[in-house]
Amino acid sequence: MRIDSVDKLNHWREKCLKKRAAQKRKVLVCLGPGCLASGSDEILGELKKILSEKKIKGVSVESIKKTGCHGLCARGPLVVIEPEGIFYSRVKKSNVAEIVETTLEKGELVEKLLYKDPSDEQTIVDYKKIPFYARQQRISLRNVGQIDPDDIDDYIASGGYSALARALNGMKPQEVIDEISRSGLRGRGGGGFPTGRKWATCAGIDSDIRYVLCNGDEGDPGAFMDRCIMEGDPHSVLEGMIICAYAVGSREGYIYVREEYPLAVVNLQKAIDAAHERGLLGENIMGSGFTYDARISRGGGAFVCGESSALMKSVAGEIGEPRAKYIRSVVRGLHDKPTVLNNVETFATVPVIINKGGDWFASIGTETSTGTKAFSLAGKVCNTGLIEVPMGISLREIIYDIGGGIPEGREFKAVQTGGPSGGCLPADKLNLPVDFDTLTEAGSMMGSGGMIVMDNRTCMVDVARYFLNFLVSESCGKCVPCREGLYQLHGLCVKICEGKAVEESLALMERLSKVIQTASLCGLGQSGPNPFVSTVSYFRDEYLAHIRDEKCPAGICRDLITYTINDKCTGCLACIEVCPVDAITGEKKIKHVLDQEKCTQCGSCYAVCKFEAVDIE
Amino acid sequence: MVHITINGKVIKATEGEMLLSVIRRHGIEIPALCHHEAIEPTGNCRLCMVEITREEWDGWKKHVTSCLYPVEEGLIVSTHTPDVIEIRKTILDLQLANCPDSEVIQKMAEEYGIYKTSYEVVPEGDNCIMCYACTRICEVLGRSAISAVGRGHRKEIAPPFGAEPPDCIGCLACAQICPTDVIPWTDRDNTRTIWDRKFELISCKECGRQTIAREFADYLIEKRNIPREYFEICDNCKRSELARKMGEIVARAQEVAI
Amino acid sequence: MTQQDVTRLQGIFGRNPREPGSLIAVLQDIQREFHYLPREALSETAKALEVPLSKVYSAATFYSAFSLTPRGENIIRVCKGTACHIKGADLLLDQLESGLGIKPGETTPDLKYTIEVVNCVGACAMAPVMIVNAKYHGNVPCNRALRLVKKA
Amino acid sequence: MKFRFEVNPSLCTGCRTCELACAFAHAQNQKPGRSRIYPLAYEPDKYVPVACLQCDDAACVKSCMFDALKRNEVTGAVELDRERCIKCMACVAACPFGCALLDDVQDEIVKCDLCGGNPACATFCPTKALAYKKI
Repeated sequence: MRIDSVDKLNHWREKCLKKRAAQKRKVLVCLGPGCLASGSDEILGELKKILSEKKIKGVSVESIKKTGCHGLCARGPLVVIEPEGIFYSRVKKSNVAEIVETTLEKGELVEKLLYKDPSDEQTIVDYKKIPFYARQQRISLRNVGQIDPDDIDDYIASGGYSALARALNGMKPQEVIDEISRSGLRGRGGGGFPTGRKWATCAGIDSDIRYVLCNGDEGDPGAFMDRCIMEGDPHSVLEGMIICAYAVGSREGYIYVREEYPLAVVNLQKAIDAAHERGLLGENIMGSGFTYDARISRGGGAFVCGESSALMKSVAGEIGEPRAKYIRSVVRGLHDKPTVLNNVETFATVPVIINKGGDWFASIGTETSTGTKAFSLAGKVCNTGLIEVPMGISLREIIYDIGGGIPEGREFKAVQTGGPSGGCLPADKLNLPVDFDTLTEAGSMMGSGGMIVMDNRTCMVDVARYFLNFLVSESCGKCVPCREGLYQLHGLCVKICEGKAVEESLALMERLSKVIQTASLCGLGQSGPNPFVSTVSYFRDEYLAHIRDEKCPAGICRDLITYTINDKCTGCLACIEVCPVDAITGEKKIKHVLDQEKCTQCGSCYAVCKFEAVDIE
Repeated sequence: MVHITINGKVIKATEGEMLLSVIRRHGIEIPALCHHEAIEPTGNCRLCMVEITREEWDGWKKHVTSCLYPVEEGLIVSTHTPDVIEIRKTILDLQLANCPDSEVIQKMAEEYGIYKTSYEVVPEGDNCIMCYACTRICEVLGRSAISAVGRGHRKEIAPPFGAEPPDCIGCLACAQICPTDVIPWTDRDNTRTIWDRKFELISCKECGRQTIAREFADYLIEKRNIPREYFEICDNCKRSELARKMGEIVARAQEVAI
Repeated sequence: MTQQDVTRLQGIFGRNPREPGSLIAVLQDIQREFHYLPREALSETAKALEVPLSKVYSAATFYSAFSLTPRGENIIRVCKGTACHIKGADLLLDQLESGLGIKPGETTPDLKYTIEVVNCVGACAMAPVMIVNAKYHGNVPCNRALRLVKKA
Repeated sequence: MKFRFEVNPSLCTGCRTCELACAFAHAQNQKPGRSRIYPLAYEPDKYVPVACLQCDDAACVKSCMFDALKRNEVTGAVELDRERCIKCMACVAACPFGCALLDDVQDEIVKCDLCGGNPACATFCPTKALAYKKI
């Protein structure tokens, strides 16, 4: 069915909604990255098998909906039953038959799979009432975890492509740009550049060709929002891109997806094909006479390709080495033509702004950081998962109210935001409002939205070493401050972790960091020292403990710690089995012995011991 | 024509020119390792960084590589501020750790008061400073026989698969342009060896002296439509030949006169 | 290269526009079909797309998705994203390295296993994460790492 | 082109003044440079001054892959831009008259540049075997 007018889109939506209403219940199975890693594909298979064999009134195989990330990955695999919103967590394959019988057939609840609030042991049935969800406001993630990403009609039924219809019919390109400018939307990829201004610049340049590109190279380790959007709601990205193309006068573009996200490529391609078939992408979109086409460009596994000029080189088939951007890529971008490059979340937000208005969006969040922002919450926090919150919310609310605090009753130590370009913020910054400018002022940055919580079993020197190591191998290797500077900074950091550094090293590292920040060619180098700079300013004592006392307070740096087995050892053999260097010997039910000569301090024994019989010193 | 201020002096420059050439033309010395007029600037070495500002920037400044920054009306440039010197010093310090044996780097570092690197010397380093001059000149030549290989700190300049480069024509442009003289080559008898590949050198038909690589000549003959015979004799013998021919003309003229 | 390989290669060239801009896409297709980039395939790519061989080689070594050596039947990818790092990804690697006798990036001599380290696979909520072939495993305790591999 | 460099070999006495004049005209660091003009004997005691003929379709210009050799439209000379030259020796090999050559003392390519429009050799040639004339 080709949709060649706004009326047709509305009719088609009505039809899709009717078809949807025919199903009494919907069973949503989350196939987001988290749930998939917990085996949700097996749940889906089992559910399909059982429902195809069974006859239940108002429920069939058609009732199963495989969705993208629902959010609360920590409790995965998740199965949600609509319209009630019954939230079943940690579902096993063996539970599926019970869910079908009890809930789908009898309309009763499977108590043991329901969410229990850790604070008061209260059972919560409807996921919307779980604090993790209740505190969120979803705009860019509006459909993620709710719709079937492979079904364009599911997107249309949820109001999809109505913003595009609105823009193409009755809005001039400039009006679209004005609406985006009014919304105050800033780029969600990390830089926070005003989206409206970027579009206006591109539209204002005299050129026969303009490109609209989507940056799906979510390279920051610890971030997976864009992955979830591309996998779980690919049409929202496409719709945003088409609206942008209409606003700036572009006829073609690319979605650059990183190599590590094969499912995102598959789902986006399906979305592109489906949109083509419906007449929502390609020639004469919705009969308006406007033409825009988008293709997928797959990355090759290089973090630096998240940088705009490197990304454009990669799209053009070259190696991703950034160029100096004294002329910005919005002026001279892909194939030297004016190019708008926005990230996935930014584009996914655009349709909502067009539908609800820039003023509405600007009323959410803070004055300079409007709207909401998606974050991936990971690390040492109870409710790891995907969230979206209004800008200006405090770190504390995110980590404690939504995230449920630190597991095993440990102490919060730091939160890392902004990936390798960001920094680590300590406990006394927990009340800071989360917005672009505040985080930058505090020595970190918003970044694309990865938020990794660290507890007292995380060594901050080790974290700096980790990021520097990452950057040394991910630097493109073109300019000296980044290639040689980060290499030396990393080397000095390793020395600290090994207890072989002198105190003067810190001053040298700080001086070097400053030069790397000012003299590097692209953003990777310019922000490369940030993880070191922020940790050394907030956790200097920890650095000094490594240097002066040759101690790692968190018990992580292998050269500065020793493991010993204490009398709590029950002789269970677990550590012997796991020790990669066979340093532990002993027999069943007899206290094991650790040979310090052989021990490499990897900590595997500590990780597997269930009796707290391994001590770290 | 645009007007810029360099170190307090107003200077006229042509639109499209890069800052570095204007600065150097006015006798101000700025170090640079990856810059060469025959190749496009890329900004690898970062030594030519200068500080720029504008009246309307209200005190805000930024650091840019002058080799890549086009002149703009009203630009205010400072070439030797403490920050700029700190950048150059640090970069030379880093380069000295990277290639402690390079005389070029040693000399440049000494000019900035660095005699020994503050950093750990990079193990297994050579004198390559990754300026890409060699790969860029090879590309200008239209061959691209060598390229940057790998990524990050392990990046190196090498021919494909580290083997004899099939597209090399033995012209030596890479070795000649290399600022730290790190590309090894030899000419022995009538054989040139570079990147482990051997090339036949043309021997002068008259005196036997070696000139350029046969493949290089073939490339020029084909690309630039130069007669093949021009390359068969060395420049010495060609001059003698010209003298002989001119002598013949003189002799003939004298005969006629007599 | 066998005749069959040449045919596969021609198929890849046929699917992509024959222009320098297709370089990365072609290399990705070769990597997917052959599980590595054979030397002859790179030479053929250079000819087919009219790109200097050095640039093909440069791209093949710049992007970490490409491998110039044959990889194992089973690819084990250990995520070393930030969340995985602080939740003990190194322990998984210790187990795999000692259990299989190879380091990340290497392949066992019998070509059965290859260990790869990935910067982040975007499943941070389930850290530490390990992918055996296409199957994701979340919250992997170190003493389960080898068992998951042997099960593949 | 408004001027032409003319050589009348029959007037040459082999006094080598031109060579000296050229070397001094191209002095570097107060040291005489390598001469770009070479009085050569074609028979014992019989000399001709050999110098660049500034050919119209110059092989040296064509052979330079880096655009280091360009014609000065005013003087008519093919001039070498030292900043662009990388000493690949293509011009030396290509010139049919051997009039571009490597100065191995200064390590640079040298060729006649007509002294920017006032060739010293012609000025000092006592017999007017060399002349720079308006056309």
